[in-house]
Amino acid sequence: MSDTRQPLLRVRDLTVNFGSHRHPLSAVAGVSFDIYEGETLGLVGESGCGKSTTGKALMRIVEPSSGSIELEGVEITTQKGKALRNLRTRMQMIFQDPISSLNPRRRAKDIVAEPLDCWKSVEGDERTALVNDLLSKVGIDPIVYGNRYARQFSGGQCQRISIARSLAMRPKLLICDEMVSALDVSIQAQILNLLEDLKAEYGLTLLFIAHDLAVVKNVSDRVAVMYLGKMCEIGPPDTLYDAPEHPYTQFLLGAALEADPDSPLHGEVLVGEPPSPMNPPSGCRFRTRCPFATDKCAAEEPLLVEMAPGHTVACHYPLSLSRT
Amino acid sequence: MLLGIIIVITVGAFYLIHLLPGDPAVIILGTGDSPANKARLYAQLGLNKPIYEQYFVWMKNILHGNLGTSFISETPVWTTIKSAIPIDLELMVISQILAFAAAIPLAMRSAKRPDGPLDRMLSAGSFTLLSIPAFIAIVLLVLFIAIDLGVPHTGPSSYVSLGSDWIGNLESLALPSFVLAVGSFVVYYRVLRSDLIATLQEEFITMARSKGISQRRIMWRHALRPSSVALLGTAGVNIGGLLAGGFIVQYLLDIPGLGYTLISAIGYSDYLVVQGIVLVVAVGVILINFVFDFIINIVDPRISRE
Amino acid sequence: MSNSYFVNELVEEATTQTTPERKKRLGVLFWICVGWLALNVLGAIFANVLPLQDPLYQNYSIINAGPSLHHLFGTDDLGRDIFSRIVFGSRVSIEVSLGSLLIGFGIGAPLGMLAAYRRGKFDSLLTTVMYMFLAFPAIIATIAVLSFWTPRSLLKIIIVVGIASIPLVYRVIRTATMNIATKDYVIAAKVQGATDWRILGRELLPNVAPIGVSFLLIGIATVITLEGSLAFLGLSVNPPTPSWGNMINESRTILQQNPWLAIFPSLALCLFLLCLNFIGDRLRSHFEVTEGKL
Amino acid sequence: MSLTPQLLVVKDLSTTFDTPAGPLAAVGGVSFDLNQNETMGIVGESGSGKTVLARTVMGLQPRSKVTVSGSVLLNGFEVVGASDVEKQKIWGLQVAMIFQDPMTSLNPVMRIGRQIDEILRVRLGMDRHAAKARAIELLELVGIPSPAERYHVFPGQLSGGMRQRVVIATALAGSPQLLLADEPTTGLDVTIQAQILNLLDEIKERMKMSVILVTHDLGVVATRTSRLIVMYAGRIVEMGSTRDVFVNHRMPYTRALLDGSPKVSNPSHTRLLAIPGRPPNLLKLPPGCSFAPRCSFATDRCHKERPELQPANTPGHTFACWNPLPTNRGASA
Repeated sequence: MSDTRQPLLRVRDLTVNFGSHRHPLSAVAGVSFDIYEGETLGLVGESGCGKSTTGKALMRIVEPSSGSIELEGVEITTQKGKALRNLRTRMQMIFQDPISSLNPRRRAKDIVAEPLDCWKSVEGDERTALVNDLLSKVGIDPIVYGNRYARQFSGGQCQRISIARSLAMRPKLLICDEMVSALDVSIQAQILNLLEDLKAEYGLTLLFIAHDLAVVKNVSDRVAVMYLGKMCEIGPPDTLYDAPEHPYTQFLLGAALEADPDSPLHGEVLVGEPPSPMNPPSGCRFRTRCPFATDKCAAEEPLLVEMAPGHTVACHYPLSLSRT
Repeated sequence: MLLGIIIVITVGAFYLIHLLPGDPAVIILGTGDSPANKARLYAQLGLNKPIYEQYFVWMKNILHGNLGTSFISETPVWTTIKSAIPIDLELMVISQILAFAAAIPLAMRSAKRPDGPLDRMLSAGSFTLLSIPAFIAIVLLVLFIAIDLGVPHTGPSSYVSLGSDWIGNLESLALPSFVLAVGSFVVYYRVLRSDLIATLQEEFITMARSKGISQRRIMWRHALRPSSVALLGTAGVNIGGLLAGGFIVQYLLDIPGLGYTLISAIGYSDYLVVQGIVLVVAVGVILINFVFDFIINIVDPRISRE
Repeated sequence: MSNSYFVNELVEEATTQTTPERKKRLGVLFWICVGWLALNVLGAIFANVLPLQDPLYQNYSIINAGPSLHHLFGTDDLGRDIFSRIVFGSRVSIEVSLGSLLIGFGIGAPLGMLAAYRRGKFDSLLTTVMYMFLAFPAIIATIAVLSFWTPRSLLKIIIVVGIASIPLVYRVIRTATMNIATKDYVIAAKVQGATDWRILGRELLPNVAPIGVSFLLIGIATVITLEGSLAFLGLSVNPPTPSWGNMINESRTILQQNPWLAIFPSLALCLFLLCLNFIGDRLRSHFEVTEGKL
Repeated sequence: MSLTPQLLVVKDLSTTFDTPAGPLAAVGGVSFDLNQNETMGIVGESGSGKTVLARTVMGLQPRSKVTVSGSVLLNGFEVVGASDVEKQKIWGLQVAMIFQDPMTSLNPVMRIGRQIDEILRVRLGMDRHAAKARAIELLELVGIPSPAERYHVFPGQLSGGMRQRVVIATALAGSPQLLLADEPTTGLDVTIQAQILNLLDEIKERMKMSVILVTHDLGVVATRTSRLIVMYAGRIVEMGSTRDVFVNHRMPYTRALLDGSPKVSNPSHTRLLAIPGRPPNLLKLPPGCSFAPRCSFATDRCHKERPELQPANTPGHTFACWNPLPTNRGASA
């Protein structure tokens, strides 16, 4: 499945450091990936692994320290002022906390119209019609609910309004940052189905960031796994979930709980906790918790290597080699 | 930061006089204006030198404990101030002890049942007290208690120094301390009450309850400390304001503290005394704030970690 | 008591669903207080037109008189009508408080919002400077400046008090803005391509304003008290211009002969403050601003 | 102490909050029992009343603005109607609770050792040294490295997983017979969640406790509980052995919960079974089955009459539905 298509988004060696010069915190440490038009790339990892920071760096909500981000061949990291604001409308982002993503003192239809008003792209009746259409598309009745304030909606409804707002400027790329993790199971299913429908209708490309492995698998065409600011493994969901190459991916899958009383009580549980990003381990960042780690892992940082077409892994000792 | 503040204060106090229109010598000398005094002033402050040099001369004097000599009373300014400071300290300590002693238990009672009858009563009371400035409180108290009811030794001009008779001293300070304490109490009560109510809704309080610990212990051991950050911050700021509020109280009741001295100095246009008091009070307020910041850091380990 | 947050959560779940917006009521007392303040302000504005006696007219035939039909609140030691002096005196309190807070908010609030939104060097520099001034007790500075900046006038008082209030306003507004600037909806607005000015005006201002208004009310009460204190030190407007503080100060020496001269202005001042405090408190709970934030 | 094998007997328990908007029925007519050394799960979405139920069982609901009726017999002690002072006798020593958010359930300004040994000193009258030694033992038991040093740290200096271990240690300090765990792993990462759940299992066996595991995540209870309660709008809608509830469930809502969540074993882009609408307003519950407005099988009767729990084929398995799903469907899809 090696792709000859031009990627919609091309990220190379993206690095984000926080904190002062004396106490740097390496949140994202040289991450590279591509997203092709029309696909959904799932990005999983535990809290603090840098997946959200990656998403925010793509939008330049946090400033990348180095690296390159190209959207449709245009370099984003060097843009400024109006050009940057304009580029942001090509990409959009949906946040984790549905309630806090909407200004409580504004009305639903004004929130959806905000991007239109910022750019004065459509006005008057056309604007009203577009806003009403967007609200109905996400399942919010514009006549009944359009004039309500954001604070009067429940979490699921807020997330629907956020989606409507993000679609107003017809973006190419939608970054979903943990967009369903604050929602209840039954609402989560509604939103995920809605997202799939809208993706088809609007021809969207998605970067779906989440910690829930099952949710990510459900929506993704490819899945990327991050640990402590580094990319561990990228591959198609079926192979990655069935035959992971990186030990971390395997542990992550082993810890995921299935809603099935017959699922085997998982085998080995990963011990310890991730080290501090203020002081990351040398070489492979996972080596401190990895049962297979050797001296080589401490000395040399593993690079992403293609194991199979479209399946790359950053590990000196990929699991398929040890299996055989 | 602290150094910066001290520079701002000293520069502020020093240039106060130059910011104002008119000849500084005339302003400083005020009613003590005579050619001889003028010559002495020029010599003392080096008024003919450039302004920044004047500042360094003045700073050097201050660091040697020399705030100048008043041209009106002909006594060193520091001597005048030194005799007034203990009175202010005493007033402050007594009134703060009273205010905290009343505010903490009452705020706890209120927070136990917000909107309960006791809370409503205390809230209404605190509102009323909040709306009575110290100077009105004094006037009204003097009018109703001291005069009408004939309570002794609370009338004007009855200050007894601590050294001569400590009971008499406490009695003479009873009314001013009370007025200042009430002013502080209202503020402390309200801040602590609202923070306690918020703290009591925290999960860790439920956790403490689930351990089977008594209500009383939960209040004092679990709820008070995390609720007291805003209280201590307010107290730090309030004590600065208290010095000022204390001015009026002292002035009205003829208690020879800093406030009284300041106001009389303003009356005589004794600029050097005013400048000295401004400096001393400003430094005092900063030290108090500093101490309170320090206490807050100890009380709440979350703050120092940020 | 404890875990009642949890009940709130349930109620929120339940009420956000089908019930349309329930208006939070401010209560009758709130509107009585607003009415009283409005009456005071109107009185101050139209004092010249109202059928009041000249507040400066000295009628030596009735000095230190108690309340009567002719002199509702009695007369002072110079035979001036206390009622009319109170009405005219409110002008000083209102002018000083509004004027100085106009300066304080006009300079402090935009700076505070900008610093909190922009962050970076601009913020750290400005904040350091403001905090230095904040450490300098404002009341002492005010007293010191006013005592030597002669002749005193209303305008000078307004300028000095106004400048002294800038760092306070700055701090409150900056903290409030910072809490809001980190919310997702501000980031979301940025993502939509909104300009900084649009974000400041549309997203931040409406959410900072309630805290600003609450603080403004507290500020007015504080400045009115301050003016009264200055009057006691003879640092407010010069007599014979009436001000509440001046009147109470004048009453001090003749407290026994004429308690009315102390009681009525005190009452006027305290009632005014009470109404301000009450309105402030109601608005704070209405906007869910906690006292610690101010 | 008690001769009955049941540690906990709950009968017709209702909790109603008195809110400004009217009475809110958070828990309505719930009955169940729990055996010694058993782990039971309570699942439901937010607002289903599962957390209120857990707190009411312990008697931890707020004192004012709430009406509790029915009966909770905990080891022979009637919790409903007891005063706080009476309940304080069983709290911590017979029943303890673990809360959802380890970030907020520890006092941020108290050293963690103090929070653990408080119960030992105040309730069990241990002296300071003995209590400290026991607290360090407990910290070690819950898997905190270098416990003697950690005894002195503040909660803010620990990670979420470590804090939850401290919370567990605090709950264990009084050696309770019943542990109520309210969403104990919700805020934690998957690998840490697995560690904490394993720890709870281990401790339960070691200390011979019964555990009630309250969660919204069916994955958490699937392999770790023997019995399961499914709640919806404050009521039990299905109850039985975990296997029965997962495999032979009769209530459509249970199926919706199971099929609405994505599974790792499903292929990508599996269409989820999403039930429309949202949970009902607890302030004005519909007269019939609370789930009826969202249920595709609902009939007139469902909208008018509330179904009571009725037995299914397997003993101990009950469900509340007028139009139950057919039995013997084999493993659920």
